[in-house]
Amino acid sequence: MENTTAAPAAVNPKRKAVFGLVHTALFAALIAGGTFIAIPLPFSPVPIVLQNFFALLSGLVLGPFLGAAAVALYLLAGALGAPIFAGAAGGFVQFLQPSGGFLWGYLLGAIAAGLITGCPVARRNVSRIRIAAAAVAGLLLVYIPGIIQLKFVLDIGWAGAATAGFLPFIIGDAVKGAAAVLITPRLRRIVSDQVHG
Amino acid sequence: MAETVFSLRNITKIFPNGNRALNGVNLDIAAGECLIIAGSNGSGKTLLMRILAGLSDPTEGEILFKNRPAGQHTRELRSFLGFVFQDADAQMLGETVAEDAAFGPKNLGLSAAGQRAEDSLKAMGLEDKKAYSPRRLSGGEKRRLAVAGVLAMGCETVIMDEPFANLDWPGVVQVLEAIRSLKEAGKTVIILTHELEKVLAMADRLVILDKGHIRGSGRPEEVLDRLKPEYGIRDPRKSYAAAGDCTWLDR
Amino acid sequence: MAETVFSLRNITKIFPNGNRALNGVNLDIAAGECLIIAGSNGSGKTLLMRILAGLSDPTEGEILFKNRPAGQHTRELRSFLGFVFQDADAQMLGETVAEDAAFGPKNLGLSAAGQRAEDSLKAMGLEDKKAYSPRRLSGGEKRRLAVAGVLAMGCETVIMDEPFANLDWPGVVQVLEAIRSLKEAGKTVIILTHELEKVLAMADRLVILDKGHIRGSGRPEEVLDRLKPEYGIRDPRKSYAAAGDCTWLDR
Amino acid sequence: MARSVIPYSYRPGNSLLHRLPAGLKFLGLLGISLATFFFGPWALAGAAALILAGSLIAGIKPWELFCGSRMLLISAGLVVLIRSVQFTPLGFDTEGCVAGLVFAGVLMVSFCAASLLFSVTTMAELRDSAAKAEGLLLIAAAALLKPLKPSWSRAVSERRKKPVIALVLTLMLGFLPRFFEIWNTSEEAYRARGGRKGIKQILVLVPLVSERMLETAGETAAAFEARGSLL
Ligand SMILES: Nc1ncnc2c1ncn2[C@@H]1O[C@H](COP(=O)(O)OP(=O)(O)OP(=O)(O)O)[C@@H](O)[C@H]1O
Ligand SMILES: Nc1ncnc2c1ncn2[C@@H]1O[C@H](COP(=O)(O)OP(=O)(O)OP(=O)(O)O)[C@@H](O)[C@H]1O
Ligand SMILES: O=C(O)CCCC[C@@H]1SC[C@@H]2NC(=O)N[C@@H]21
Ligand SMILES: [Mg+2]
Ligand SMILES: [Mg+2]
Repeated sequence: MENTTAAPAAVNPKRKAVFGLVHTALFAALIAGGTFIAIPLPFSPVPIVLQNFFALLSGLVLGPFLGAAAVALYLLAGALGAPIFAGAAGGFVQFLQPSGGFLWGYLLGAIAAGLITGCPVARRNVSRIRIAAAAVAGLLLVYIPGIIQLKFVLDIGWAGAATAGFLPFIIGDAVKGAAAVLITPRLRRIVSDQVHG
Repeated sequence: MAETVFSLRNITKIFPNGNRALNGVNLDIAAGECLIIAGSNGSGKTLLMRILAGLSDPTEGEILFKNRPAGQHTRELRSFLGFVFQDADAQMLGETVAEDAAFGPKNLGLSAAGQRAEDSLKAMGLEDKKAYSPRRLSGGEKRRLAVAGVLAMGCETVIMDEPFANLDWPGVVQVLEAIRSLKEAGKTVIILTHELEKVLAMADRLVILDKGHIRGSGRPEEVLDRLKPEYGIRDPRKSYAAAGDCTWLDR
Repeated sequence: MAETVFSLRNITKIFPNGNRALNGVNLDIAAGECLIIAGSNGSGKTLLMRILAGLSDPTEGEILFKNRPAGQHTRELRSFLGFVFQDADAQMLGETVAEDAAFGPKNLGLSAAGQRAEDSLKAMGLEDKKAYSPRRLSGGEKRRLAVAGVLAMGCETVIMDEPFANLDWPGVVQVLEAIRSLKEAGKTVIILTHELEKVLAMADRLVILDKGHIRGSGRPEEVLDRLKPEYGIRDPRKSYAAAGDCTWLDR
Repeated sequence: MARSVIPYSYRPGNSLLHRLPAGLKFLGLLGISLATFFFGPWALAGAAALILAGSLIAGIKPWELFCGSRMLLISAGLVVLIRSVQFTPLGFDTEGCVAGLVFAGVLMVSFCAASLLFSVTTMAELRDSAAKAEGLLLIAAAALLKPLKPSWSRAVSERRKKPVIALVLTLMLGFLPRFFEIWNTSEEAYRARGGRKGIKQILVLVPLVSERMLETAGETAAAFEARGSLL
């Protein structure tokens, strides 16, 4: 492991802006790439996806602003028709689907995770515990809009919404969270190095 | 004496892990000169040029472009300086070879960007591959495209990082021709390479980097006369055998 | 005559865009031989070796490994054949240099994987960079790591695609030493390169590829005697000047 | 196995479809995804026919549009299977099966439509179209703001010079095929050094590919800068 002394303080503002654009685009692309793995469940309109993993990673690695920007960009591209929502679906009508609330949830999750870990340029090293806390918060917040929309679109009770929209994903999300915690420090270091030049 | 276009003052780069990759490097580059920078793997050649081009920031020191801090005129700097990256893959931006070669001139707002791209692709022997995706090219073809994409920009100064790697002999000759015509047009050329025997005849000056220090700078013959083994450079005037190994020439 | 380990029969590769990159190539590789494959950029060298290694499928033709179709025993093939990629970046798998070098031997379940990795890193002069991330290395250091990672696997056959690109002279000597000790251990070595002058003395056989056809195969001197300009190869016995351009040696 | 076609990658050509304005093609994609969603099987059949015709015009073998969709095919198959099986009591659910098939159809059609779009449109073209659209939106916004907040209006109309959204959007779409390429080359490297298929492969490749993508992004930023873009 590379031991770290203080990173140089000055950051070239132009470089920061350029990398802001590129990193946002990159993480949006990673979230989109996750579309290739979507496992449907027999009893729920919500599939198991890889996208909440990458959305979480956006927040953990890029911090609240760019993390949110990456998710927003992903949502925009999907709304415009690129087939990048779960199971290669596309178009803004996906926001009206039963599972559409989770799309807003990605945004919320990324912001929450990013607020806890902070911007990688200012804070190059963040403790594992903090990252783990951020991951848990980021994963859970996805469900708030997700379950609310599920309940009202399907017109079912809260218990039903939780059964269809929360319980089946606990184990999978735990694995994704663990993986995210493992690779976040490495990726944050790269982002910070790149922006510092 | 020709005008100094770039001036590197006391450039030091210390990475977060404590690695001092450059140690107080001073280097002036004169308009119209052909400069070769050599030195062992990891000596800091690429890093120094990235700093010169504003792609990386030094920990200490400053870069003057036409006697003013380089940060002050980025747009002018961009159209003035072309950089052939060591990793050709990293440089490809277009979806087709033709588009990639036209990328630079288009961005700089040059007229006839397509024609410029076409000419430089021809100069690098890629005219048959114009419709290919750059990612489908062979290693040497990628290098050719990297060179062509920068030649098309018509910059006053061109940096080439390992331009001969992966090239076949006709490719080497094409790069040498390109360097020759840049020189004839009075442009500044900086070449980073390990293959001195191929290009040293073109050079006005040879600079040796070693562990982030400049160990020699001057007329090629003079610098070569003071070569030390730790610089990792084979004197191209000596046979391969004399340089310490059994290769074709001593068998 | 030594046993034939690999046999390529009538290999043809046609890409979806109609490009016939290989045209009925036949090639037998004998155990213990040191073979150099040369040819111009885009002639199909890398592609042919990718097909040999099972990383790409030929449109037509078959690959025999120890006289049986190669597909039948991929597992054995993997531990038998090491491949140094032309693009060193594409080959890095570990988080640190040490981990990367140990990746191959660990996967093959070799004993003392760490020790093997260490030895081969040392042979390639990377012992100081063990704790680095491979992505932080310079171009030549990446190449060294790519070679070290394959040497550590201790394969019976090693393919090296442009092993000298970006290497400084000590690095070239280290690769040559590695090739020499592979040969002494009776292993098969296949080298794809444009830099014949560096390595031809090691070769038992030289094969020339041109536009996907084999144009010559045999003892190096004989093949070189029948060289045509379109093969894109400079005869290393001739000076640079004689090969058609002004470089150091004719100035 | 190394694939010769990479999902979402551009296929050079000069067909009618290649030459059509990028914005128009993107609208077509939007139309297809909406139509298949709202109008069910008939729209689906129409869209499929359209895509088939398009691929033939573009000189792309129709089945190549499916490249990279293995995961998707599996998940579509699963949907059909799950919808067709009645659990209590166990039996075959014809209605569910049809609904499942339609759903799978929507998935495949929208995938192929996008696949076709990316095969015949370069990111540079898409960027120019998106920049135009962004410019128009900004002009409209500026006009709306003018009576209310003239200073904001001017600021909004200034932004037209740097169409940031168009730029990041196309950057993102451009990174998509890189993702698959890097996954492929990493998988090759993994296998060439004795790696086996299975969970370990995923564990090695996911962080590796994320890291390589990030490095690629850094290199792309440097290349953009060095070649006069993003000024
Ligand atoms: N982020 C980093 N942290 C620590 N060291 C680094 C980092 N990035 C690069 N280096 C080191 O800086 C040194 C200089 O690298 P550079 O690429 O300039 O070498 P080079 O002279 O171009 O070598 P080559 O001939 O191999 O291309 C290398 O030893 C490299 O390992
Ligand atoms: N998917 C593809 N479609 C069409 N042509 C391709 C594709 N992939 C590779 N090629 C072509 O196949 C040819 C053979 O490439 P290969 O990499 O084997 O060349 P090489 O002999 O190794 O060249 P170099 O010396 O430059 O490394 C090249 O001309 C390349 O453009
Ligand atoms: O693209 C969509 O339509 C949204 C799918 C949402 C799936 C949710 S995200 C949180 C939870 N974990 C999963 O693996 N799937 C669900
Ligand atoms: Mg270098
Ligand atoms: Mg090759």
